Amino acid sequence: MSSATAIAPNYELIQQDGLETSLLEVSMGPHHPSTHGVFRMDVKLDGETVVDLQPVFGYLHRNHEKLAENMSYLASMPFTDRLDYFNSMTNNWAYALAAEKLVEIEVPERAEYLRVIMAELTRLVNHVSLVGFFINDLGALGTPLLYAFREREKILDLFEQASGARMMCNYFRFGGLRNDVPEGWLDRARDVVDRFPDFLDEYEKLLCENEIILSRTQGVGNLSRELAISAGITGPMLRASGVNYDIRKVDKYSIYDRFLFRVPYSDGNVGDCYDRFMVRMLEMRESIGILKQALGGIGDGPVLGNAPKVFKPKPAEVYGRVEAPKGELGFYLIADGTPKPYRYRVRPPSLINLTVLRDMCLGQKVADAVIILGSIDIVLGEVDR
Amino acid sequence: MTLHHYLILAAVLFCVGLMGAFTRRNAIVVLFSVEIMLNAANLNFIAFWRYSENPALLHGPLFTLFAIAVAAAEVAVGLALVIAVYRHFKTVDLESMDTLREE
Amino acid sequence: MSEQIAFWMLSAIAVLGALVAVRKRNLIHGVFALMIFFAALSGLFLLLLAEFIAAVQILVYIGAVGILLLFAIMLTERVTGDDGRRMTSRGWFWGLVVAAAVFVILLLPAIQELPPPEAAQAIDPSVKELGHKLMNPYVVTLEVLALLLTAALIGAVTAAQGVRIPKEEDSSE
Amino acid sequence: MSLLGGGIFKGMAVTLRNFVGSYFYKDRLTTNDYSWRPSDKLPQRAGEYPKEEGEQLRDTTTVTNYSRNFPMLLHDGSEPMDTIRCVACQICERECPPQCIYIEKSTEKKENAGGKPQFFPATFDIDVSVCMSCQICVEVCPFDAIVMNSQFELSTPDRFGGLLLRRDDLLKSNGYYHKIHPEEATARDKRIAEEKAAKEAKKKAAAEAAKKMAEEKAKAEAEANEGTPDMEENTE
Amino acid sequence: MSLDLIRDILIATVPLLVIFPTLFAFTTWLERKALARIQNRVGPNKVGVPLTRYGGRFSLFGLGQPLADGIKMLFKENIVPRDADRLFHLLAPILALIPAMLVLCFLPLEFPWTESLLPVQAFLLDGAVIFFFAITGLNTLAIFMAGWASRNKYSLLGGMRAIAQMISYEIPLVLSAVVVVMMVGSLNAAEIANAQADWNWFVFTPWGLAAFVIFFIASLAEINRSPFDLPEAESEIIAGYFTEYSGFKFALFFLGEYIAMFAISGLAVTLFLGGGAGPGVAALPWLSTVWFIAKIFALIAVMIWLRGTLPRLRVDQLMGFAWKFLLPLSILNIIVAGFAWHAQQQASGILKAIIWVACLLILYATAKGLDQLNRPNVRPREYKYAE
Repeated sequence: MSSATAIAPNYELIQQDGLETSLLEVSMGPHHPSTHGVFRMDVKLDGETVVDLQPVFGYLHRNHEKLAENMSYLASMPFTDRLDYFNSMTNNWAYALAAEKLVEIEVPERAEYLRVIMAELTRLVNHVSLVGFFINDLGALGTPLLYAFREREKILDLFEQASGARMMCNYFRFGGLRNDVPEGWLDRARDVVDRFPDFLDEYEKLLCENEIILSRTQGVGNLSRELAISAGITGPMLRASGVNYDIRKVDKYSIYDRFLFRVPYSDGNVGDCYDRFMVRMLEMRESIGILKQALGGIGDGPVLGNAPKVFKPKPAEVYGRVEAPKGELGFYLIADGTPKPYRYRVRPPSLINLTVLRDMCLGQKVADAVIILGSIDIVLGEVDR
Repeated sequence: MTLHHYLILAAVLFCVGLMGAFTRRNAIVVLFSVEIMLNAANLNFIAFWRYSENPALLHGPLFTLFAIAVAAAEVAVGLALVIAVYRHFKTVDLESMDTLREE
Repeated sequence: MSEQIAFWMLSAIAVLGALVAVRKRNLIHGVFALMIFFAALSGLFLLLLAEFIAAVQILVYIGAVGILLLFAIMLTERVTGDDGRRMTSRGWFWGLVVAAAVFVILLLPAIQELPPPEAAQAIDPSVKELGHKLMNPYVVTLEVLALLLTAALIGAVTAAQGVRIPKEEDSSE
Repeated sequence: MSLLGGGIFKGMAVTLRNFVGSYFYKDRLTTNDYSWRPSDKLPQRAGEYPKEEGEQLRDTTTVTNYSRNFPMLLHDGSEPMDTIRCVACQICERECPPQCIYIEKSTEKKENAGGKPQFFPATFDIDVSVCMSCQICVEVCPFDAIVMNSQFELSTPDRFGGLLLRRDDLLKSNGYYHKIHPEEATARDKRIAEEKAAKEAKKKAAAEAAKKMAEEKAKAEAEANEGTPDMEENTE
Repeated sequence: MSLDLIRDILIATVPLLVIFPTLFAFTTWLERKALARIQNRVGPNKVGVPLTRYGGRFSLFGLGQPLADGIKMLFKENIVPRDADRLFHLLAPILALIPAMLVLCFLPLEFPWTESLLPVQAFLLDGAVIFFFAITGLNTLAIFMAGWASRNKYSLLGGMRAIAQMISYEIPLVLSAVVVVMMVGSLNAAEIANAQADWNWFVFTPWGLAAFVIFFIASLAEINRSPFDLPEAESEIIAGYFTEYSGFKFALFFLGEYIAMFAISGLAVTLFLGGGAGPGVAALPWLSTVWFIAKIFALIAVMIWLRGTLPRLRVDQLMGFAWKFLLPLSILNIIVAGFAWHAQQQASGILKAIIWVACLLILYATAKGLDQLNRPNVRPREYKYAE
């Protein structure tokens, strides 16, 4: 990559300087406080500057895809929760979308509304805690993270009330949702959503003008528009690099065409950690807008269409994708006429966004490598699968 | 305590430094030794001042102060030289720096 | 009495520290021994009522020189020094002889009969007085010293940097 | 031209507000005291945590209603094995994602609560150390025989045997189910009753239409309850 | 040695060795509690006196927590890495504690029981302030020792960071203290404190305020507190130089860090906040000790507050901040103080006020300008929206 070649001659100069500054090879991880799971970065340091970085992962590999190929379509639904365990709802949705394409099931309207509500709540959960983790990586003592968790808890309570579990929701079914939300849930959700902007105001006041955060994040981990596109980056990270691309707008899947919302993206001059951080902050505001519209427009009706629990689809290939909070999450299924998929493939946004880590980190300080990793927003459950 | 005690102590320290400077090959250790010798001299200055007839003149501390400042400068330059030498010879072994010697 | 105990302890520490500093193969250990020597010397200065010098001794020698030496060692040597190379120089024996000779010469006056030492006067030195002295008779010396330090700084940077191909971003660390 | 360090002061104002607010607003101090004291009884189910005096736990009833822990087998009467709903069709065993269910079908039939002779599980084991509480087994069960329990205090010194729940550990009465998941249980019972009524109405209509058909139908039903029903037929 | 002297030394030093570790225990509790409240948590609230586990009634807001922690630390296994330099690994925490304890002697803290022993009070040394700075600098060595002896890359990185940071920040620290020394004309801590009686605290002068701010920031860096806690940056280098420390050695480091916190806050109080001056001191002399410690705790509270709010700087920004911002500012402050102090000696009333305002403006404008110079392009950005 371009930055790699840019750093190499520089590094040679350091050597020519005469002092035998040997490179310090540091293995950051798999048990490092800020690698967000069992992830390892083999970093070569010249002083504090990263001259080489090799991401090593696979410590959390659980054979997700092969497992799914050996069980019925429905049975792998709970396993999708475990991909990106922060966002089980959107994982469910992407898989449900793919399977619904396969067997052509209609989803009732109330279920569509609830799906949108759940997905946007998930986006709030993910972004708010990502920002918290990110600031934690910057060295804050957990204060923003704990504020984020305080709000996240309210949303997780909603999830628990609806699905029975806080994180492994396993809530979506082919053709709708597993069960309707309990009585009064929508009011509680409205309450949470109405109060969320107050929290966001506070959060922005705490973070967005802080001089230390500004100078730590700006100009760090630049990702150019071209590299972002050619590396297949998706989600907020792509938009932070200045590309206006949101699957909710592109595919207009489900009922996203009914809602008015805007997609924030940067002007693409730098695409640094600050952009990635701010794009997520702004996206939360838009999610609240969607949530308000959805919670206002939801009607009564069944939440589960007349769909079979267990089925034998006709041989076909489908790809279902959603705009997960981390990027494009897609499920690619090949059916061969048996109750089990012939091929089951996940397009994990975390993994694909992670591929540019090295390019972003080279030449930066070791502290920057940590926050760049944080700004990519990975979940190892999804990277390793 | 008398002046003699301090003078003898300073002499011992000076000779320890001298021994280090003469017997070690490592340039940095030689620098250590020079520092030890300088400090022994400083001790002498202070001791002489303390036991002088007119300590209020503060000659001893003033001279020591200047000596310490010069020593600090000396260490900085000395270490810079050591590093320059190291860059050139890839060693700080004084005996291998013999390119000026006639073969 | 307490002064004597302090003197003997401090001098023992100083001599031991100096010996370890010049004889230790592991240079990092050597530097720390050297710092112990400096600290003991600072204690001796305090014993001689030169407070300010004692403070400066700690500040300059331990705080600055010691750290500089540490950095220099980290930059140059394999610090453990367990490489089995000869530690001493070729002429170590003659060096030892010369050192011993110098020691004897230095002690000669003491071996001969010296006039009995005078007792120390009671003094009350103040830092203020020292400062006044620096400003009044010794101001030129002070200025020259300042110049010397600046020159040494520049010289040290130049010497340590060597010939350097300019880079875009020069990391100072 | 902003104030030097203004962003930091703003942030400090926010933290100060939170610091003070945590003493006055419940909204800012969301911590629940779940701590267990030696004098307390062991909690039997979610929501039974001891409370600090004057401190309200968050509303756990709805949470309990939908909470799912590990599966249990339902029976309708007082004598568990006489009224067990499970007919050992083994659909849940096949659908279970982590495959933690092990069923052995009985060799002879026995009358169930409805008075019909049915097979029953001779062995029904759930390894709760493997179970991931996904509730798939509940959803695929055509006989409403397996539902989610909410008891979670299953700690045991024996990590292999103690975590393998046998059939008799799993059997719980419908009344217990009503106690832990009142809404869900009521809905389920209502649905079962409706289905039963619809079936009977259908049966009656069929009986009125043709007596011969009825005989055949009974035969077919017996067949369906026999062996393992085919998957695509099992649409709920 | 006369027994009297031993007794005097014991009376003068032992209280320091008892009071400050006790305050340390209290401070750890305070910090955990305050941080918890800042983060909307409850903090330690179970361990009471005497170590009641499930207390409720006797838990006393968890005041027994430090004691419990201490006991835990004491009984934990002492792990030394196989390749570590065992001697240095052992010595480093001790060396970290000693200078921190030692500098406490230079604080003008007068305890009632030491009034008769003035000759052994170290703060009456003529160069007490410079001794303070000299001995604080020793901490660097301990940290380097720990980092080097652990034979761990993270430790080494932490040690190197610590050295670079502490040396750099010592300069603005000392230079900002110079302003006060200039005004008092003495390096004697007691004299400096006495010069500030009757609310003539130096922090109430423009140059004193600027010097205090610089001093406080630099002292945060000196004692590795957030936002300058790079040597122990958890998210980057695990725990920095004490990655390989456990049990009691770790506790010693911890103790040393907090004692250093007291010491440097105490110096700030001495230099800028009037030492023991405060209402009621004239009537009740022992109140000065109370005021002194109260002021220390006020500073520590601010440190905790900052720790709960701020993320940390990057290593190059940290160095840049010291050399390109604090250093020029503190030098300018010395110049401003020199001129303005002399000018306002003669002036009175309005002219004095004008001089003060002018000083403040000059200092603020310089700070602002330096900030602009150092980070020209750092500012919030605008974002586009796609419909």
